[in-house]
Amino acid sequence: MAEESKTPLLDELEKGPWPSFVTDIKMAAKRKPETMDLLNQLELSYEEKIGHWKHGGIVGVMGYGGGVIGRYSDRPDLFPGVKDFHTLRVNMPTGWFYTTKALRTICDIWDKRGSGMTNFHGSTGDIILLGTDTDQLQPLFDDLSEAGFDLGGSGSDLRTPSACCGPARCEWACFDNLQMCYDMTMEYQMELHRPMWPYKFKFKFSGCPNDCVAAVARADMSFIGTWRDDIQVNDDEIAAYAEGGLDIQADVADNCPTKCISYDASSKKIKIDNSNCVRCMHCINVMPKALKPGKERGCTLMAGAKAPILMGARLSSVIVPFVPKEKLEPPYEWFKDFIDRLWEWWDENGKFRERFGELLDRVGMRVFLKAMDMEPIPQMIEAPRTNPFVFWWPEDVETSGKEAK
Amino acid sequence: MAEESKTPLLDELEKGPWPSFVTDIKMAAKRKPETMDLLNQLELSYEEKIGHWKHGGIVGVMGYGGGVIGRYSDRPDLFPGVKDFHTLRVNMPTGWFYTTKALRTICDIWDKRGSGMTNFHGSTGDIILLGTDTDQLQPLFDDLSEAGFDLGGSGSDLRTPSACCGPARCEWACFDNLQMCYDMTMEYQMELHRPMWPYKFKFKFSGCPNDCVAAVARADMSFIGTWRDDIQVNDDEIAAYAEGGLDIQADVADNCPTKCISYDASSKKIKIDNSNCVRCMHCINVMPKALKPGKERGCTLMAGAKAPILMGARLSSVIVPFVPKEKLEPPYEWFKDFIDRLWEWWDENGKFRERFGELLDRVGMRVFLKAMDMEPIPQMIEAPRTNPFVFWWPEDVETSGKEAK
Amino acid sequence: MPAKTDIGPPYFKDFLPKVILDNYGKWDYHEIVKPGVLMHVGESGDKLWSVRVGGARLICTDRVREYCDIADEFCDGHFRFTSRHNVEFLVADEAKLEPLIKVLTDKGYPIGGTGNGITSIVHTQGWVHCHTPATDASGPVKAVMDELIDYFTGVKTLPAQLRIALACCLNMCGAVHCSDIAILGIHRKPPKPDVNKLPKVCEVPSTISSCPTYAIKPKKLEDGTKSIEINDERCMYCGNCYTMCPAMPLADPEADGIAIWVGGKVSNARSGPKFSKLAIPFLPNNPPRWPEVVDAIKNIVELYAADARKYERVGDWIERIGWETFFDKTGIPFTDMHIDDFDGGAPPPHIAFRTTAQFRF
Amino acid sequence: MPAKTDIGPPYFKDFLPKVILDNYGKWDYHEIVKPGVLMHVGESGDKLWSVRVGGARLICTDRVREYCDIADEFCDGHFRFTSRHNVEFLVADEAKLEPLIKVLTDKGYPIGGTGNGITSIVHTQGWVHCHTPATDASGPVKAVMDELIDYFTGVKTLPAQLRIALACCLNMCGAVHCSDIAILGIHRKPPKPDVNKLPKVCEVPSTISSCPTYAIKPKKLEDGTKSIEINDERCMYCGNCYTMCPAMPLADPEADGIAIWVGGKVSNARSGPKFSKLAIPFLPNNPPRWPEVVDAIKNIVELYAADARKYERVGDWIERIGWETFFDKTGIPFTDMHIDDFDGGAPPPHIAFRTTAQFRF
Ligand code: SRM
Ligand code: SRM
Ligand code: SRM
Ligand code: SRM
Ligand code: SF4
Ligand code: SF4
Ligand code: SF4
Ligand code: SF4
Ligand code: SF4
Ligand code: SF4
Ligand code: SF4
Ligand code: SF4
Repeated sequence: MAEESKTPLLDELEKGPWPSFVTDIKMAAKRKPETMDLLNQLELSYEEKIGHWKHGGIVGVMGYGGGVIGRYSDRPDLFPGVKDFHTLRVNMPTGWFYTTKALRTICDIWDKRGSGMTNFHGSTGDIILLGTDTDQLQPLFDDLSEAGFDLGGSGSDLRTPSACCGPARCEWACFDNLQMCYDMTMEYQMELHRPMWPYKFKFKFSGCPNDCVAAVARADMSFIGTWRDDIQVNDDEIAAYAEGGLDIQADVADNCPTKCISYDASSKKIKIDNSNCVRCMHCINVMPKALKPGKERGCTLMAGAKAPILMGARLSSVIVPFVPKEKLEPPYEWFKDFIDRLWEWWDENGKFRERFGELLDRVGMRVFLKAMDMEPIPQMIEAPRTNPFVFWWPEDVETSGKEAK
Repeated sequence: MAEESKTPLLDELEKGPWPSFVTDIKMAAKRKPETMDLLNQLELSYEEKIGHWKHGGIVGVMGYGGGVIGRYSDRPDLFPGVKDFHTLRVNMPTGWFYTTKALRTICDIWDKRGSGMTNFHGSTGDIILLGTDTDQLQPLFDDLSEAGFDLGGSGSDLRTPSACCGPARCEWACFDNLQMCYDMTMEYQMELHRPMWPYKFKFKFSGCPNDCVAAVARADMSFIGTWRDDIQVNDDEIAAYAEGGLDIQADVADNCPTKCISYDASSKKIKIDNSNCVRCMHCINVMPKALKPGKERGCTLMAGAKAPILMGARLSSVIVPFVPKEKLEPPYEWFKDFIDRLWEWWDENGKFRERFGELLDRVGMRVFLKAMDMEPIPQMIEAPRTNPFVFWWPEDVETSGKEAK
Repeated sequence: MPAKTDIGPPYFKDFLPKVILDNYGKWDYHEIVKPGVLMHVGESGDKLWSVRVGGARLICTDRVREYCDIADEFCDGHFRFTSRHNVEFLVADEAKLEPLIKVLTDKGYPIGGTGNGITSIVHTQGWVHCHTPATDASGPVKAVMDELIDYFTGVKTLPAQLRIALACCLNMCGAVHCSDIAILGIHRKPPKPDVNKLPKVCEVPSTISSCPTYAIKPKKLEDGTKSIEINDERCMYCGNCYTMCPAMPLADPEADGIAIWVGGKVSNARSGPKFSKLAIPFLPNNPPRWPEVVDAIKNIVELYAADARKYERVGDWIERIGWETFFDKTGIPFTDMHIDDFDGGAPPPHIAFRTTAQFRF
Repeated sequence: MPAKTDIGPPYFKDFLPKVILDNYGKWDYHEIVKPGVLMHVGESGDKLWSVRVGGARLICTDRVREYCDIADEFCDGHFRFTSRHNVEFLVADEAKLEPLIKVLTDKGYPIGGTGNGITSIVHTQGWVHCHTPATDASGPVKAVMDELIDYFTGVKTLPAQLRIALACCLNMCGAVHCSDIAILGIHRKPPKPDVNKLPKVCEVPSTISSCPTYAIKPKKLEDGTKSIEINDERCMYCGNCYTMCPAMPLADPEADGIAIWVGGKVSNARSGPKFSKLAIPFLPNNPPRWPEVVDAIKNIVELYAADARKYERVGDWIERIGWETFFDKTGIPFTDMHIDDFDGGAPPPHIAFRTTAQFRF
């Protein structure tokens, strides 16, 4: 008679066509028996509908203030294998491209030092090594470092920057977002590893307005590749799409948000009023062979996104409508100066656990722009204010409102 | 040599094609010399770019708490004619229809008792008798009352209700907004004349969604006439419009906000998907001979509009999507019960100088609906909440969220 | 004998002309016969012409009597005012229509305000009667209408109706918050409290709590009396403290002036009601004719006339072309003032509420 | 020997396959050859096939090694993960494409996630590792994907891409706030503070100030120690106090569960990025397969599939048909929970800020 499973509820999750994490935990547990307690404790949670982890304690590795999430079971009596079960965040290679060699190295180290369970990847983008003992943390880090890997962020620091595959695997990348993501990660190792700000700060780099790393929703500083000249049109390919059966009027022109595309069905030609194009990507997405972003490329800098705690979620909003791609290349002087000043302002003015966007809300764009010595421009707003409660700069009132910046 | 004008700046405003208030003040001053001081004081304001009226004191007529706005000159030395210069708000006839007889009576009384200057009308809708002495107030009121007129609202009371011309002069009135406005004015004379609430409360009645009294922007309780069945279509008149040169596709169908009109140019017929019509009025406005609101008529009750002080302006929002017109007729039982309960809730919960809409914001629709024993419906909102900060009713948590109202 | 109280207004039906009583609720359709002249046709076939005339709103009894004289001659003693303070002469007898128009024209009354143009400016008291204004009302209105009168009389037309309103302070009695173009009197300096007088004429705690931005702080005077002081940096000049307490005047000849707002609307036609948005943060008070204000409005109106599509209200037009294009085309400088930074002024929860009568059942 | 610090991640270019290095920044166009298979063509004419495979994200080292084995066989030892945690096998040699697909299929890996369908669910830790969850993460995700797998593999398609995300508490590590469909773990009861332990393990003032709705008040214990108490009515169960102080647990087996949100998006394609909005305020935690959650999502997806127009994301579709129609068609009851009444949660001033990359220069 086969032994009765101790995890009947979770076993249910091995059924069905989608790959099952339960199967993977069981696989890991075959070689690392302690890991079975992860499943056992989870089964208890499934029975009781409540988690069984205690509030994380402060654990870490020497010289770093972040990168490790402490975690302890609240039933070490039942699940000694996960008594302490800390997570390590390992900075992934930019764009999540790997060699099998590097990955096998990580797997070997992790099998030696931890549970054998991972997340590829965490939702910030790190490699998550899920669950190890307190005393394994330092040796684990040493091994990883030796293998050429380093920790990602946690706590009130710069979080691991991430980027869409960009120029590596996409024809629409408007700047080298992979290179910049890598270079900025290297440039700000100090900020990444040693929490010292009011709260966390995230960078995400998308190569174009399709925003395949969801930068606008998830990064305090969102880089969205874009262009400022005309969309590149290949007339022959347009005609080919039409002949191939694409309804260019309905599928492309009618879906343009500013209706700036006109299509002439007889000549099978399109005309784009580029001054009204808001670079939404739709037409390009539908006809990738015929249309391409313009040649004057760069990115839109947007800032302030975050999850809802405490006052509701924020999306990033436009700070600099266009940074030419030449400024997004080494030595990045413009950007480094910009972000250093931004961080300084945030650090000086932000309250404990106040994200950059929340500070912006609290003190107003006006104050931020003044501190940064930047000009307000209409691209920053959806629409001007509707309330009349304007705070005037006293000096503008003394001179004349008209000349007010 | 002609006497030099004492109001050279204001004289400039007698030039130009638009009727001039300066001319009218001078006309009044011919028969009421004190009124010239109104112009003289205004000239001083024009010179100095600052007003010369003091903060209003409390003046009034016996038995009433409102209807009079006290006003005193801050330069009685220079302008004794307007030393005290109070305004009377006289409740206009609903819809602003007059007989010349009644108007002449008012003019006569006002010439006897006041400055001879008026506003036809104040922006709430009252007849404004602009400027009289403190000791004229009571006799003035007595004369007006004798002539069949009464005061309008001021202070924390029900303000003078107003209505568009509705069924009197418009084919689109979806309920008898004039009659209801009049009846509610009569019903709530107590509330209109004796301030007793946290703040002011306004009723405005528009016969259809064109909202010609701007109820949605200016009334705590906005009545917007509407219908809930199908738009009435006269095919012959549609064809006539088409033959008359109207581009029904471009001018009508393409401007429909939900694109629920389809036009067949060959048969000159339109088809309306009424389930998607949001009753914006556009098609009816453009083709009044061919289209009419449906036959099942009534009004949408919206609430909460106000000017920006203190937290920004509010528009009214949907409270009851459809009140059939039968309920908007004497004896108005449903409405009276509804508004009495609403006022009671506001009165009990509103802070000093908190308008109804502001209270709604502060405590939440949820609390209001519960107090009123009303059901939440999606027509109340633009979109559901985006933040996860839901306040649950403990009883709903105890039973089950699914059955939660 | 004490006056009767609570008699309410006269019954409106007693004031309606016969043709209206006969066709009450039974109108069939209307036409704009020509600018300023509406013809309403009843199901009965009866016709009613309304001739709309612009006026100053701030008028004297003689003016009212003149209206009465005209109405007696042509309208059987009946006329009305509109919700925007125009006069409407109501004619049941077609024969009287043209003679009426002639008399009105001869007397210099502008006829118009119907259809896709500009009608009278809803406005307020200003320096004529109120105690809180940052500008005059009737003066700027007269100056603007002198300039735009062709859009009233129909000499020029617009893509859609364009409603202008003026309010002389942030209380916004002119309800300018939903106008195609709004003229708003604004203060730009904090109140200058008379700290010694204040405790005598006002309640200190309620003065303090009147401020939405907590700019007013308690302060003891030298003699120990409790008074207040103002944290100038937190003040956004709303004037609410002055409404509550006369010892907090904030009018200032140089700091006060006018802001211009655009893109609001009220009707549900096509798009729903929307708020006006800030276009020009400040223009100086320049009596008697406010040339900067007149020019600014003319500039916007003319651009709108040339650039908008048929049936596009100002706000719809701007939303289509984008605010950046609006600022670009008008040449209005974009400033940090345009960017909302008022916390409380942030659309409160009711942003989620449905503020149009547009919905599906 | 102490470890080297601050070495950063390996240089990404060292990990790129040759075809990518050769065509870096010089890709010309792409095609979706079939569901889950992308072909990118370089200006050089070089081609790169990417085969996308769904996974559990919570995987063991053996799984990773299996990926490596496959990549060694077909991809010259290179592969990648996507921003939504799928695996992409990168093939430069067309001859290896079908054999690769066969091996993957044989091993039971779902191939898909491209184009107008559903890709993997971005999600978080849940009961597997976090201390604040109101539900599990991997379990509901597995249950939902089992049901929706046909939309992943391309057996069924949708009008546009549909992104699902899950977060197990309001911290929203899954960033569900901008998803077509979001699954959110929620608490519904106030924390049950251990008032005696609290002063020992937490700072009382910072615990009090952690609450955005001021629901936490100071309270002296009988022995005079300063602790706290909770005003239950003001609590909306955000858990921020628990993040700050372990003595404030708020998990509760019966009160905790899942809310479903709809209509968010991230891309600028056609409409700008938008927030998800509340669709279903609460569904119970029903492990191991959360049938209520699975059904609710299936219901929405199927309705969307049938009713939306081509290229219409969920949010665009709902905006076109109206929220009233959405609730009507889905049969989801509309409740007072749907109506925003969170003050601080009201769109703050930045509602006025431009949150799309859509603008005119
Ligand atoms: C591991 C990860 C979830 C996952 O399963 O992938 C995660 C896990 C935690 N997050 Fe997160 N967050 C993770 C990505 C995110 C993201 C998404 C992103 O970065 O793109 C967000 C939303 C974006 C943002 O930053 O706003 C996110 C928003 C939060 C928040 C709310 C922050 C806010 O300002 O609203 C908290 C609360 C906090 O910081 O106290 C939080 C806190 C936490 C903590 C540390 C719990 C806590 O309160 O201490 C979680 C530890 C879980 C554990 O035991 O392992 N996590 N967290 C993600 C990091 C993995 C990685 O490094 O790759
Ligand atoms: C006379 C009138 C302006 C006019 O020239 O037409 C007027 C004049 C005053 N209004 Fe008003 N309001 C007038 C219609 C309005 C309207 C428009 C409407 O009712 O449709 C509004 C905007 C709608 C609304 O109610 O929000 C309006 C919003 C205010 C406010 C701001 C209220 C708010 O909640 O934001 C105040 C301030 C206050 O109540 O303290 C105010 C206060 C005042 C005071 C009483 C000044 C004060 O602070 O004490 C003004 C007296 C002026 C004077 O000396 O004569 N008035 N006031 C209007 C009344 C005439 C009438 O009865 O027909
Ligand atoms: C007389 C008056 C009602 C009253 O009881 O006094 C009135 C009368 C009519 N309105 Fe109005 N509206 C009147 C103020 C309004 C207002 C309120 C306001 O301006 O403060 C509005 C909302 C304004 C806004 O949206 O900002 C208003 C929005 C409309 C609309 C919607 C137009 C649009 O495209 O947005 C229509 C439909 C149309 O014109 O085609 C309309 C249509 C009409 C019709 C055609 C109704 C009818 O069938 O009789 C009337 C003649 C319109 C014309 O002037 O061309 N009426 N109308 C008001 C005249 C004001 C004036 O003297 O100029
Ligand atoms: C591989 C990946 C980037 C990466 O570095 O990992 C990627 C790759 C591509 N994306 Fe993406 N997107 C990826 C995440 C995203 C995300 C982020 C997310 O989902 O969290 C978004 C924003 C989602 C949103 O709006 O909520 C995203 C929005 C788009 C869009 C816009 C679609 C739309 O209509 O809104 C396109 C254009 C299209 O598909 O036509 C696009 C197009 C593309 C193209 C066609 C770009 C190209 O030319 O190579 C790639 C193949 C698309 C496909 O799967 O059909 N990609 N793409 C990500 C794959 C995730 C996955 O495993 O499923
Ligand atoms: S964001 Fe743009 S550049 Fe980056 S992968 Fe997506 S489509 Fe390509
Ligand atoms: S990118 Fe978008 S806005 Fe620009 S032309 Fe194409 S569809 Fe229109
Ligand atoms: S609101 Fe409607 S019913 Fe009233 S006058 Fe205007 S168009 Fe006619
Ligand atoms: S009333 Fe408006 S929404 Fe309804 S069919 Fe006419 S144009 Fe369309
Ligand atoms: S807007 Fe202000 S200044 Fe003008 S009348 Fe109203 S309260 Fe007085
Ligand atoms: S004007 Fe307004 S903001 Fe300034 S102190 Fe007075 S109440 Fe406060
Ligand atoms: S969403 Fe909440 S419960 Fe889930 S991992 Fe993040 S912090 Fe933990
Ligand atoms: S859960 Fe949130 S709202 Fe409730 S007491 Fe804690 S911090 Fe306050």
